[in-house]
Order: sequence, then structure tokens, then C-alpha cells
Amino acid sequence: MAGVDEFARALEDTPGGGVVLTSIDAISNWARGHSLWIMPMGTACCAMELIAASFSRFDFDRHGSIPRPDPRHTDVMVVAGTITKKMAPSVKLLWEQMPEPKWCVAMGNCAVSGGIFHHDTYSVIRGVDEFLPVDVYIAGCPPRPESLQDGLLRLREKVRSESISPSRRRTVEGLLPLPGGEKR
Amino acid sequence: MSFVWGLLYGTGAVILIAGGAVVGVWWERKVSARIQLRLGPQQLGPAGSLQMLADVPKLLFKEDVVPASADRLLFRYAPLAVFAPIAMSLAVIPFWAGWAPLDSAAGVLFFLAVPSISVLGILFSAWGSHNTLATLGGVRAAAQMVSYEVPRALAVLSVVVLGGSLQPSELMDAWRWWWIPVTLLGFGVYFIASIAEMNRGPFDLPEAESELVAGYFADYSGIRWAVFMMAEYGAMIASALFGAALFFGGFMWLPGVAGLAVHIGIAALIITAVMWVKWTFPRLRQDQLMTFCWTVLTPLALVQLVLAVVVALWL
Amino acid sequence: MSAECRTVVNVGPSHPSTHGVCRVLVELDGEIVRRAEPIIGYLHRGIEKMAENRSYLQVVPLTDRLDYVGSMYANWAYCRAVERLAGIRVPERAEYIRVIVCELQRIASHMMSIGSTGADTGAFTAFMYAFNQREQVVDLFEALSGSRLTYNYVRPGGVGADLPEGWVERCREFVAQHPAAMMEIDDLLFGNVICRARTKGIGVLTPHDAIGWGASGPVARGSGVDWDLRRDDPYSVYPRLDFTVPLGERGDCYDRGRVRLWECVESCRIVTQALDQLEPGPVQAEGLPRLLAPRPGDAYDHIESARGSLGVYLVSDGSVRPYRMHVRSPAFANLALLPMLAEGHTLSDLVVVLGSLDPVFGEVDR
Amino acid sequence: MTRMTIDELREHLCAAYPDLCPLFSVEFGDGVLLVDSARLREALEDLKELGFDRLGMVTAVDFGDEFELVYRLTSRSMRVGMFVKARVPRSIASVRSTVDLWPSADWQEREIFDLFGIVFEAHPDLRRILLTDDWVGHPLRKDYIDDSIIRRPDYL
Repeated sequence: MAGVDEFARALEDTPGGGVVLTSIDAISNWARGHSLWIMPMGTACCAMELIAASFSRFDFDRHGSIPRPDPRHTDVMVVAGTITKKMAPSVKLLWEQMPEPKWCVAMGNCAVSGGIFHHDTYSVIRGVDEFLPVDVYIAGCPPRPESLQDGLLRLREKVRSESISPSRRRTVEGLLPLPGGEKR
Repeated sequence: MSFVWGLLYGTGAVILIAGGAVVGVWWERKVSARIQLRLGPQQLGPAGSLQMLADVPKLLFKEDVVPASADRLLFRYAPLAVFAPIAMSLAVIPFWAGWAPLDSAAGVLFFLAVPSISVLGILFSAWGSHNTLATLGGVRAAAQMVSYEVPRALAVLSVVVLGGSLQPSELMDAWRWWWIPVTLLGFGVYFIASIAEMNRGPFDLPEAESELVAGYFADYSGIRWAVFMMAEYGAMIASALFGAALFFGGFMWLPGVAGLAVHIGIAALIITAVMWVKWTFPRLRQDQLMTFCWTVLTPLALVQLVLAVVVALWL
Repeated sequence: MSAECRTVVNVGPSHPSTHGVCRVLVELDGEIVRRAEPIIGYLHRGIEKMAENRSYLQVVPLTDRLDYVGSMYANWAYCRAVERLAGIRVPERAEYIRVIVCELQRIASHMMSIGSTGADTGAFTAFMYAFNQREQVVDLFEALSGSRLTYNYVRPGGVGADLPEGWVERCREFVAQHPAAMMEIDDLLFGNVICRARTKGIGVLTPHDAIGWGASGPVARGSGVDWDLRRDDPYSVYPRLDFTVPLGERGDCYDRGRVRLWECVESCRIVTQALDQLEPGPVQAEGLPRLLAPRPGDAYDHIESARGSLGVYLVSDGSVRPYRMHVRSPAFANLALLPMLAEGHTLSDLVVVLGSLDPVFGEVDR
Repeated sequence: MTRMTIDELREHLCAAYPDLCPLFSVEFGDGVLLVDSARLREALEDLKELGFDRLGMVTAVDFGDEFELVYRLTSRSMRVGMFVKARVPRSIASVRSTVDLWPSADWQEREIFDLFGIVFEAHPDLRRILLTDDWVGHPLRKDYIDDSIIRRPDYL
């Protein structure tokens, strides 16, 4: 993305370039927002609702969101379900395999905070935000597909505020270390 | 002069395939949705027809990932090696009475031979990705595409026997409506073999989603992956247009632009049938796929060929 | 080919057809699987440990999350163990309701399994059709418990709430249309020549192995092992209901799928009979203390879940919390068969075999 | 093939193996055979001979100084299930594997090894199964300590 960054900087330095930059941003954000392909990182119960979401009844294809099992083809990782210490390195690896720009949705209480598995257990990571930068949190155990729909539409709003220019981009903390150190 | 003509043609073919792929993907999403009791894209444009206008720029703006362990040269240029032969194959398809963009004396042969080169591109991508699943997919694709060449060529040959020419325009001039019943079996073989050629369900083993995740293009992202998809749809469009011309007469039914419309209409029906098959049938296994090719499809194509020869001699 | 030519392929832990988070290390010789080793534990959440720090009633929501495709089963198995331990008598109406919801749950769970056979073989459309049937069951359960997936409905001493108004009629409607819908899915999937070719003769499980490896449910019955706890170790009101236990012959993926299919039809019969016999009454045992504290000892009880015999082993030390809870998970036992069944088949068959064992990893890993 | 009651089972067992008879008791409606850990293997072999062809469940319970191993056996021919229990001292938590009798013990014994640290001798492949290979400790032991555990406030 270095070339894009330089191009964006050059545009900002050019008089009137800001207008062009804003237009490019508008187009790319519109396109990205309306074509959020899902990487279904379903591990537990929420995965069932994630499946239901793209099936006949709820049909996320209506919004242009289709699930693709291959991380390289997707934009949004929907972490649906409990992430255990054994699973976390795989989730992180899949996240790293996704091409930029990418977003992460924590679906369900387990992915948000550990939920019902927050206390007393030795193997669960309490929230996927301990090692991934989460954009949208969806509560529920499991959330209904409608909630996921709402979450994706909110993500679309968030995408709308992004920019290809580094100076206008929101700052995200990159990848966080896995709790308890790196294990792979 | 021929260079300029070639440049013009190339641009035209790319635009045609890109446009066709955009419409095709939308159509496929709608057709699959209808089959699966869903609605499909709905939000952008009437019936979601502008959905691809969002998808394509998104893929364009996506990061272009090259895995660290990949063979960079092969990995980067494999999509082109898949796409270019398919775009080239469009050149010999007759669209107009007495005219094809490249009306070569061996045009039919060209159409059968050139798209097969894309199997090299698939092998490049599979090998270049340095990924076991991708390699498996690539090897599957190679075996499958090389094998299904045979029945496909034999099926087309039966039309050639009837027409007595390998030149697309001459072949089409010789075309008569009663060829349809004579070559119907041939069309069946051509249809099935073409589905296998373009790696679509139920022959989509190279990219089998439930086994190999995405097969040979598993490591491609953004626009490079889009080129693979375009090649797939391009192959579908080329096969459908060519089949519509040879087996159903295409533009021969009506003069001028109306004929072209009929041609495209028949091709669209064929494409829809391809999608219908994909979204209804389960996937074959590799050994079943090969057995089917050699013990069912090839003999059937030979029967068709004999039939066509008999008819041609009898006339 | 010599052993040096083997390729090791890693399937999972996030793979479209592992039905959750299972990793299978596959040694391939060309396309032929020479060794497949399932690696589980990616969803091990320590539910058994958590249960030791919850009161008996608070464990019920945890059991929901065990088998998330069929939450009612784990609820029921746990509640039966608690009831056995604490000597609770469950009212008859509650038993009938439990049977009804569990048979509906069997339909919902089998729909998922049959549908995913379609998805594994590449016929995604059949999955959608099956899932639509599942959605209807889920709707019924939502009316009962307010949740689409984790019901927390079967409680120690009865069920959470009585059937809402009009529920029986809705249930009858569903059960009436289901066999026909089932046949449609059957035509779409097992009626298809490709699907038959993909499942027949694949992953053959002999009855001897099925018994030795502790397989249960449709996996064992697909091999012709005539063992169904509903009939052979009758519990609840099953003795009063008339049903047959479908059996397979060859023990391949096809038979396992067909057994599931026929079980759904049988479940419809059971639900109809149970609805006919349902009489008004209380749905919760009277006089239960808010905090159960059974006398010290241990109890085991099992039910026939969609995956096989699901047992819960509870140890009480006389306090208000279980001293130890262990779940005998049928999916865990069935999944152990994978290396044996997949060997010698191709990689494409591996996913079909895995799908036909119908593992739910919440239950496998616990 | 009728269902055998607990009493019939006791008679059947006593007739076949008189030495096991005094160890048999009934608890919450289930037959329980409480054996010494040294004789566990022998008892299980005898019961397999008797017709208990399925090992439904193996698990362990931590009782402080001792671990109790619980085997749930089922017989298809007699249509009855029963328990075999044996206690092993915590200091030498080791017992003979039953994989050769019932293959279904394979993964279950691995699980017990993983979560309790009880070693099964002659097990073909005794590795951790649910937790990662580099995990420290055996979590289902009552004295397991892990800094990452957050204790739940005692609401009840």
C-alpha cells in the first residue's frame, strides 16, 4: 500500500488535490461498504447463526455480503464463538492472511468478552479484542441474525469514514500480541 | 496494420469479457438465489444489478498479497496466463454472417486448442502459491482440463464434418436447421465437457470449496483473484457463444442485428443452464470425474461423430 | 509409490467442511488418504470445570453450549442426572413436553447434518432446503424459550415454562408438512446419482468396530447396530409411544445419511403421538428448593441425542454445587472413528466421512 | 432380548464370578462394582467376558488424596449398564489402559491423562488431546492453579 500512500500524499500537497482525494475516498468507501465479504470465523454456537444469516431466510447476499471460506478473498472477519487459547493462534493467522483493508466483527458475548465463559475457566480467551482490532461488537448469546445484519450495516457506516490518505486515516492499533505470549 | 487490429481486438475482448463477467456474476447470484429460495443482491440498483459496481472497485482497491514463500514471478503472472488464452479464443467466434474477428482457415481448431493453454496458467498459480491445497487443485485442474479436451473436440468435430470446413464463417454459411437434431447429442457432450473445461460445478474439483477451500487461487487476493474469476466467466461466455453458433445456428436464424440478438440469447440460455447445473448438482470425485470422461463422454462423442459422418455421406 | 512421496495436508481448524473447529492432519499419497489424524480441543472451554463452581440450576445454561446444534439434549441429559441424584419426580406433562421438544430437536439437528452432507459434496442448495426446515423448528423453540439456539428450557424438575398458546397447533402444522419436505430433500440429495456415487461405499463402518469404538446414534445404526436408548433403555414416556428404529445395512456414509432421514420421519410420528397424549397439568415439580443440594453420591443418566447416547455423570458432595460433572459425548466417541473410516479413500471423501459422523465440536471438546 | 434388572444382573454376575460378588452394590438405580485398583484390569476383563461389549464412558473424579476412575459399561445382549469404580492414589496416579479391550477407551483415556494427569500404561498414544501440547498442569484436578482464571463472585 506504500504506492497508494505516496499517491495520496502527493494529492494532498497539490492545490485542489483534496477534492480528488475526497472523491476517490467516496467511491472506494461506497464500494467497500456495499461489498463486505465475510470470512466466517465461526467456532461455536454463534456459527450456527452466522450460517443462518447467509441462508434463505435472512440472506445477507441482499446487502452484497457473501461468505467466502478463503481469507484472501474477504473483507470482514466475523468472529463468531468462543476463542480458546488453542484456537487463538489460528484465528490470528487467518486474520493476517486477509488483505487490507479489513475489518473485524466480534459476534456474540464470547467473542466480545468471553461471555458465559468469562469466569472459572482456564482455556478461554476473554474477548477476541485481546489480540484483534475489533470494529463492531455484537452482543447476544448468540445474537440473532438480525443483530448481525445491524452490525454489518453499522460497519458500513464506519467504512464510510475512512480514507486512502494516511493523514486522514483513523489510527488503529495494529495486531496485538496473543495473551500469554506468542504460540504457533 | 495487423498490430493495430490486434490491439483493438484485444481491448475489445477484455472489455467484452469484463462486461460479461460483471453481468454474469450478478446473474449467477440472482439465479443461485432463486434456486436456493433466496433473493440475492437487492440493494444497489434495480434487482441489485449494480452490485458488481461495488464489488469490482472494492477488489481493485484491495491489497495485493504475494505470500512470502511464493514464487513471485509465476504467482504474479499466472492470472494473465489463465486469462489471455481465453480472451484469445473469443477471436474465432462467428458473430455475423460471413464474418468472425479472426476468420482463420483453422478457426475451429484454434478455438479448441488455445483456451487449453490456460491450464498452464493454472499450474503456474498452483505451483507459485507454494501451498499444498493450491497445488492439489492445480494438479486436479490439469488432469481434468486435458482429459475433457477430447470429448469436447470430438463433439465439435461432428459439426465440422457436416459443414465440411474448419473456417468459422464457412461453417456457419453451411449451417442448416436440421443439424440441430443431428448434433443434439454432440451438444450434450460439448455442454458437459465445457463445464469441466471451465472448472465449474459439478466439475469444480480444482477449486472445491468444501475440500480445498479455494484450490489453485486460494492465495490470490484483490484484482488478481478477480482476473481468475473473469477468466472463468470468460470461458463460460466463449463456450456458450461458440456452442450457440455451432450447435444452434446462432445468428443464422435472423438477419443483421436481430440475428446477433438471437445468438446472444441462445448463449445466455446456455450460461443459465450451466449455472442451474452448478447450483443443483453435487460435486464428483476425481476418479469418478476421469471415469466419466473416458467411459461415458468420449464414447458418446464418438457415436455422435459416426452419426454425423453417416449423415454427411448420405447427403 | 513409496512412503517418501506422501504429502501432509492440514485441514482446519477453520475449514468450511470441518463443521466447527477441528483440525485434521492428512497424509496423502496422491489423492489417497493414508493417515488422517483429527486434532481436537480447539473449542475446549472447560465446561466441566466451570460446573464445579456453579449451583445445579446455573449449570443448565452451560449445557446449552455443549451441543449447540441440539441444545435440548444436553439440557435434558443433565436434568435427568440431577433428578436421579436429588430424587425429583417430574410431572407427566413436563415429560411429554421434553419428549416433544427433543424429537423436534432431533429433526433440527438431523437437518443440519443432512444438509451439510450436501454442502460437503458440493450441493449447497440441498443445505439451504434442509436449513429452511430447521428454521421452522427454531421458530417453534423460540416461541417456547425466547431463544433461537441456546434454549435453557429443560430444567431440573420439569421444563422452564408451559407451552404457549397456539404452540401445539403450530407444532402439528410443522410435523404434518415435514415428511413431504423431507422427501423433497431426499430426492434432491440422495436421489442424485452423483451424491449416491459420492456416499455409497465410502467410510464403511463394520458393526463390530461400531460397538468396540463406542459409536452410537445414527453412526452405529447406519452399520446395522440395533441400539437405541429410547427403546433399549427406555426413559421418560417413550415406552408409551410407538416408533421404529431405522437401521442401515452397509454402514457407509449413504446409510448414515438415510438413517438420519428416516429418524426425522419417525420423530414426526413420535411428536404427533405425544401431542395427542398431552394432558394439562403442572410442568414443574412442586416444592423444589431454590438451591438443590442432593445427598452425596454419584449418578449417571443418558438419553438418545441426535448424535447418539449422551450421558451426564454427576458427583455430589452434598453441597449446592456439583463436585464433578462429566459429559459422555457421543460426538467425541464417533469422531474417534475418523482415522479408521477415512483411510484409503480420497481427500474428497474425507470431508464426506467427517460430515457423516456429524460432530459438533462444542460437545466433542466441551 | 429383554431388559435385565439390577437384581438379575447381580445374580448373573455372582454366578459367573463369585469373587466379584461382594464388591457389587446399587447406587441411584445403577449397579456399581467397586474394585481395588490392582484388580481393576482383571475385573474389566471378566466383565467383558460376561457380555459387556461397550465401554460407554471412562472418567475420573478428584477426591483429594485419591482419584476415582469410573468406567461405564453397557451390554447390548443383556440391555443393562453398570459402573466399575476404582481408586488410585494421587501420588502414583497410574493404571493399566483398556484400549485393547475396548478401543473406545483410546480418546477417553487421553482426555483423562490430559485433564487429570492419570497415566494409562500400555496406551498406544498417550498425548494431550484437548489442551495444547505445551500446557502446564492438569486443569480438572481440584488443586489446579492458573493465573488466567478469574474466579466468579459467589452469587448463587
